[in-house]
Amino acid sequence: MNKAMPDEQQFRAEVADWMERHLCGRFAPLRHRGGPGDEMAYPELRREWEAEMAAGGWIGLGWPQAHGGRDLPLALQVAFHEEYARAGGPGRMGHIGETLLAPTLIAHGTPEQQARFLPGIRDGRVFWCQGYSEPGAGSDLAAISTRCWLEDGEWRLRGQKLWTSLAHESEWIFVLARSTPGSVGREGLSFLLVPLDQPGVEIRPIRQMTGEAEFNEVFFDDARTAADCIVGKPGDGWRIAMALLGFERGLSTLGQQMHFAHELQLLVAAARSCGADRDVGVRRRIADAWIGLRALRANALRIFARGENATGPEALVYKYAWSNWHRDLGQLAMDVMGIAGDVPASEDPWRRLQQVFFFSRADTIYAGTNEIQLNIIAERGLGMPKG
Amino acid sequence: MNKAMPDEQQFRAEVADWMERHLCGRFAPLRHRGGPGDEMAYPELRREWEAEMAAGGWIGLGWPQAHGGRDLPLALQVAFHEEYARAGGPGRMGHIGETLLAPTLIAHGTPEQQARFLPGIRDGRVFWCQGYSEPGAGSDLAAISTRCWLEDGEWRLRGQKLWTSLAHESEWIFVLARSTPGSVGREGLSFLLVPLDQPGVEIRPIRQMTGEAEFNEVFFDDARTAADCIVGKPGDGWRIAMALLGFERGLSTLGQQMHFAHELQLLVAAARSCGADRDVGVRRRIADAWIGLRALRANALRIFARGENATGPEALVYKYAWSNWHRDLGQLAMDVMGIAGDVPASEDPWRRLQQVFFFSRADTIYAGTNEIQLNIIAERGLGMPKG
Amino acid sequence: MSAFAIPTDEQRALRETATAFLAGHANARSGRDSDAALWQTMAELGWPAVLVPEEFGGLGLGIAEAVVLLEEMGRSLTRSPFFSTVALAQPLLLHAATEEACQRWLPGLAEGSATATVIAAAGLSPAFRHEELAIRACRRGDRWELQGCAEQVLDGDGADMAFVVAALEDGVCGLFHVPADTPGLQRSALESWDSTRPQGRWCFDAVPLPLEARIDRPAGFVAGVVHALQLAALLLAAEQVGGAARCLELTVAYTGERRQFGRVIAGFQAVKHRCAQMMVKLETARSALQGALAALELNEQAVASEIAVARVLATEAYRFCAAEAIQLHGGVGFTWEYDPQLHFKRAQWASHWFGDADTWRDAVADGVLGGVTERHQ
Amino acid sequence: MSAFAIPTDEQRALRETATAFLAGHANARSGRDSDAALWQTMAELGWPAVLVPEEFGGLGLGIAEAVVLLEEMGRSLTRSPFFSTVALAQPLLLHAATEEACQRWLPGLAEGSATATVIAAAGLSPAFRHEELAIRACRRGDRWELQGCAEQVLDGDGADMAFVVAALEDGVCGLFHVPADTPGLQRSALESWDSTRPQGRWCFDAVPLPLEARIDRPAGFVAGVVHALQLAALLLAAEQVGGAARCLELTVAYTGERRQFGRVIAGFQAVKHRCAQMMVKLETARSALQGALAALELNEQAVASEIAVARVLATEAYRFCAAEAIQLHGGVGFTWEYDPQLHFKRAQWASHWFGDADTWRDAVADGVLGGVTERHQ
Repeated sequence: MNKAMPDEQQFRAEVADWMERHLCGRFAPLRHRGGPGDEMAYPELRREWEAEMAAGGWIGLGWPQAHGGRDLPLALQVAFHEEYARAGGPGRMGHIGETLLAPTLIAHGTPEQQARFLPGIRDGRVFWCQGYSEPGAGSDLAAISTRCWLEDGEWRLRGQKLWTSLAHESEWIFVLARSTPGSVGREGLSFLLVPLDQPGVEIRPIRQMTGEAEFNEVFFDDARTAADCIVGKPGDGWRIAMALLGFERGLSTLGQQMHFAHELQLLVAAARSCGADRDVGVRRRIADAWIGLRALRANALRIFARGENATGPEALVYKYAWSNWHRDLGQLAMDVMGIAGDVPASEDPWRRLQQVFFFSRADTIYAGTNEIQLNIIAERGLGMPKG
Repeated sequence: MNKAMPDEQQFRAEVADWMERHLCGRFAPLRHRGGPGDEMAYPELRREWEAEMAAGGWIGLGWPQAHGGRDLPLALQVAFHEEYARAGGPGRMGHIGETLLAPTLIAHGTPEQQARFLPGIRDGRVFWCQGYSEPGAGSDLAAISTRCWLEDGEWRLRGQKLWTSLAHESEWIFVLARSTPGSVGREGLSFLLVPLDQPGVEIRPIRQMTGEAEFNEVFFDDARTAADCIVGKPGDGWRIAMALLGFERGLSTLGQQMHFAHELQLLVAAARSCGADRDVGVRRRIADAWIGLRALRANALRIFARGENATGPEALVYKYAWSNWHRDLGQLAMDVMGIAGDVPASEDPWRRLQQVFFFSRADTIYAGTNEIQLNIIAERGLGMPKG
Repeated sequence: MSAFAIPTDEQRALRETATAFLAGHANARSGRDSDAALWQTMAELGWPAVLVPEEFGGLGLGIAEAVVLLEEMGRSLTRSPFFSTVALAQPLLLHAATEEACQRWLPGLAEGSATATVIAAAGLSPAFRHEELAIRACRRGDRWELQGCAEQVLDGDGADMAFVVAALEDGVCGLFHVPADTPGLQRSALESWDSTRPQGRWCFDAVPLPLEARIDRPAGFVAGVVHALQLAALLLAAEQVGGAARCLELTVAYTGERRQFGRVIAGFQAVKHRCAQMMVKLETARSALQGALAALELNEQAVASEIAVARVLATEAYRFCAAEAIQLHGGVGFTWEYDPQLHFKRAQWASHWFGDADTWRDAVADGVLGGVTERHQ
Repeated sequence: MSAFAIPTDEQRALRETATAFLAGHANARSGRDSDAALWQTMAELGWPAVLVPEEFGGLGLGIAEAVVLLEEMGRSLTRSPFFSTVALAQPLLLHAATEEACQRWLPGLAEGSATATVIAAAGLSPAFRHEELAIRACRRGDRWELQGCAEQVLDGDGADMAFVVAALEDGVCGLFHVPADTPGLQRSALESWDSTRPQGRWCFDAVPLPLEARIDRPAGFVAGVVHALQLAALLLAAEQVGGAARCLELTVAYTGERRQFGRVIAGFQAVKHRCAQMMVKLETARSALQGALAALELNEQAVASEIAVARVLATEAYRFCAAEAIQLHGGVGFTWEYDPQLHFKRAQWASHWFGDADTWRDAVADGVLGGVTERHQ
């Protein structure tokens, strides 16, 4: 933060201008595509878009300059996400590598790991996915049973990971696995970096309710990775994984809200086109959706105003609030469409709104179900008894 | 059931006719008064009304003829309650004695107890109240700590009962108290009959949110009752108490629904008089209230169709359904009244609707809170794990 | 106190047969070939004949029997022309067609040798208005000519015939029998989110029909159509109740096995309370359904409003139970392999066909409060 | 990204003072005598002066400071003319009265030597229509004559003066200063369910006022009235948020002590989840309140819609939290001795003064969708 910062308005204009000049031509079909629930859209073109982004200098905005980043303050990173979304920027194929793994490596990786892995991420060439959940370890992450062990100077893995999005588009996966045999809970776990293209790894798509397969199961059957592909020491896995989850929060929040605002605009358009905008009940529900979105925005601004190192009650409630808002939006959209919504649509607004209806059912489940969120709010936010 | 039963329609006409000829003149002010939330209304006149009812032969309809009852089948008892409510029959001062204690004495009392206590109840002269809940034993009834012991040939009691409605209007109370020192839970309890007019008993009204005091605390400070004023044996208390709660269910259900229907009519009248009946949102909420009430009725008819000795899922959900319906009705009524509802009203529809708004808050608390009801439904209805 | 019917022994037996039979023929995920075979077996069991009077070749049982069957089909996610043929086309014939047409078409529909659907206003709401009818019919000399496009016809790609409520030039409407193979009719299948509800488009561009294709009953035709669509709505409520019941069963079973934090999740109070609330909504809807049936059998005046009660509560129960089934199944609830998503799609479909909840509420409000609720301003 | 203000040190100090002071002066249950003393002390603390510019004898602090005070008054169930004087009458003067009137009346209201209320349409909704104004004014030679009855005037039995938005004969409206001791004015107290919101009736039967009693600003008067009522609504939202926060605190504390089935009931997941949902609604409303404040300070165009957001969510949060506080307190929550019932009554009162939630929703819908929502058909 010791160099002159570009003025935020100027920076925003710069992002908007770049987006307008690059998200066009062959990239035009990507506008507003590829977000959650739409990740099957144009995978090849989106890989190329990542390289385009990298060439524009838009990857690693918050990384230290020593690691090839731009060391921008939080406000400008947020501004980038917001302008990116406002311009209809597509879902980011590289976001797990850029926003989760990279900060983890910068904080906890060895200089060799940083030198080896960060450039591929920053250049939009190498994609990562995340191996945390398991069939028996969803909400209860500490119940992980995937095992790993050192053998002949290599790590070997055996087990199964679940809900791994983008696995079929990624080169690497980071995996939380049990390195101390017989350990339970948070002890004895390690955080490994594993290449996906090897005989010991099998990726099977999980078909979701829309018929598409955005998530995968990843099976490790004596899969291998190099001895130095561990972040931290054996047994540090839980601590590393929790630090990583910490990086997840907040930054892309306002960008997500721009997507929500876009969806709400689509809903208004749909209501107008079918005349539902004249139904008093629909009008009030749309008003409630608009009100809820403004409140989400105010909530996010409260989080940012508090600064990077403080966590207030508004941060604690945010996931529950946005996921339920989004789920309600999906139901409202479907109610507005009426019987026309029964038939899969290929064009917006109908296409996207149908996707929101179905996919938003996952919003209240992944990254902490509603039930887990309420537990956390009660225990951490209100100091109520555990268990 | 071995004698010829009067035809139901004829019986209903008979009730309606009697009500029309008796609930008039000096009793006219009692119409639609004295129900839950309104029990402070006209206590003296309602005592006289009980005697009037008794003279008409309307108390003890379901009791065996040997005990002075009429041994009517369930369908006719239900018909009576429905017609009574339809005619605006006042809240029954004697209902705890007639519908709770009397069946208990008939099933579990000694011939002496039956001879001593039943006539006063049947004649509408002697009124009873119920001493179950305690400050530390509300939802968890088995945590009762009021103690009783035999001393000098009498039972003595020490402790405190709570939420005792009509205590200030009653002559007797039946009490669940711990007769085995050191016992816990359901063991070691006894079921005693205790006169209220004695130095060892103090009744203190509990002021409720409306400012009125419909419930009481009853303090026993070495209170006394005769050695033979115990139902069942010492230690049988829990079993007797549970049997009594069993008598509570169902019978007055359709009568209660007639009261609800009356309240809904008042609500419609209020909506019309202030023009809220032209608001689409209010219309739909009133429609939902009407729909909910019809469903409650259908639910009750399902219960009765199943017969006296069977309990189906519809009986299990009924308390939760009606209490939440009624609470919603109160809120709707208040929303319909708008700012006019802020000022205590002395005339219907406003008076009664305000009472419903406030008092219905107790509906989801007494006789098993919402939370207890949902536990019961999950555990008994769905076989889910306890605790 | 109107008497609530205890199920007869026959009805109990019918339910047991249906449960066992349909459980062995769940076809929501499989292809269409099996559907024809399923329909064939249903026909052998006599199911398409339950509602048809004996004089028209049916069994002449009551609507209670149809409710039993549809509840079970809702529970087992059955895909079948049963609903369109038995719950929709047959009542329309019985209440709105000529005696002659009943004689001609009901026996085949009752024995299952043919299937049928109905075309009227989109979504088949009983509260439809004349100008919403999808098809218009004109008299051209010695024939009728049909014009217009019905976009989403229930079972429209499979039904052997449709009974079309068409607008006539003089502002009234009529009923037409249209075989699926009528020359000039353009018929195409549509994809559906709810694959158990196949839909198809029926397009008429001056399609000629013989004079005898018009079969509306001379007196009380529109009232008959409305009543038939109300009955279909009631029977749809039965399906919804069956589906909601199944969602609850699945959820209780799954949460009773799934372990998190060292115990089955059915032991968590939040999970228990949610299941209990599902049960409250389910049993309330079931009571309402029986209430509507009782009203129908007593021929009570306010049948329409009792159907409204059943429909509003069944819609709410099914939507709630299907959504909660997904939520309480967690991640797998969202996948293709587990059934909650199939119920979720069906609950969504059912929520706005045959009149959505607000349409029914508005009808109730008009009855209770007077006036006419203008949904659109 | 509009900057969200972190509380200044002064605001923090103000909140601490207010919390400590008001906690020692809870007066929701006590008689009216103490209210005057409380107001006197508030005046000594300078509170009535927060919103008034220095030129009119005030402190010239921002609306954020008023929000702090009202949140704390909401939390502690304070009964005081503060709301009607500071949140209602002062903004009305500042936005709708002449400079001269501000000079004349604001200093006294700022120093607390007088209290005031406002009379306009019943309930003081910012969406009022001209014909809903309770009082009419006619010019009679060298005086004004006021006619009409305002049924429920906030603090109407105690305020020293009212500022009356009255309908004039020519269809426009004007603002009148009416001292409580005006000859001919008939004033009476009304009982209120929410005893912290005393109300009174002001009846005018051809009551004469001098010409200078009319004090409306010549330009933009109606817009000024609407804006002032919107500000009052925002400040009411602050009270609601404070009240909701208190309900949650009380409930967490009570359930942390109350034991059932051998454990504190705060340990039951159903209780925890309900409290967590209270917190979600509370924090969402609090965010919305801060959003509206930020919009106001940036002078953003859409202030009215941001106030709508705050009001709708604060209304929902307070109603929900007060109702749940009663439910989770169990039997005692229903009694006079515990505070949940006081909050419940206040939440009900606040839900429909200054525009109920549907009124605000309709305004938002009109902005988002265009058209005008006709609430009444």
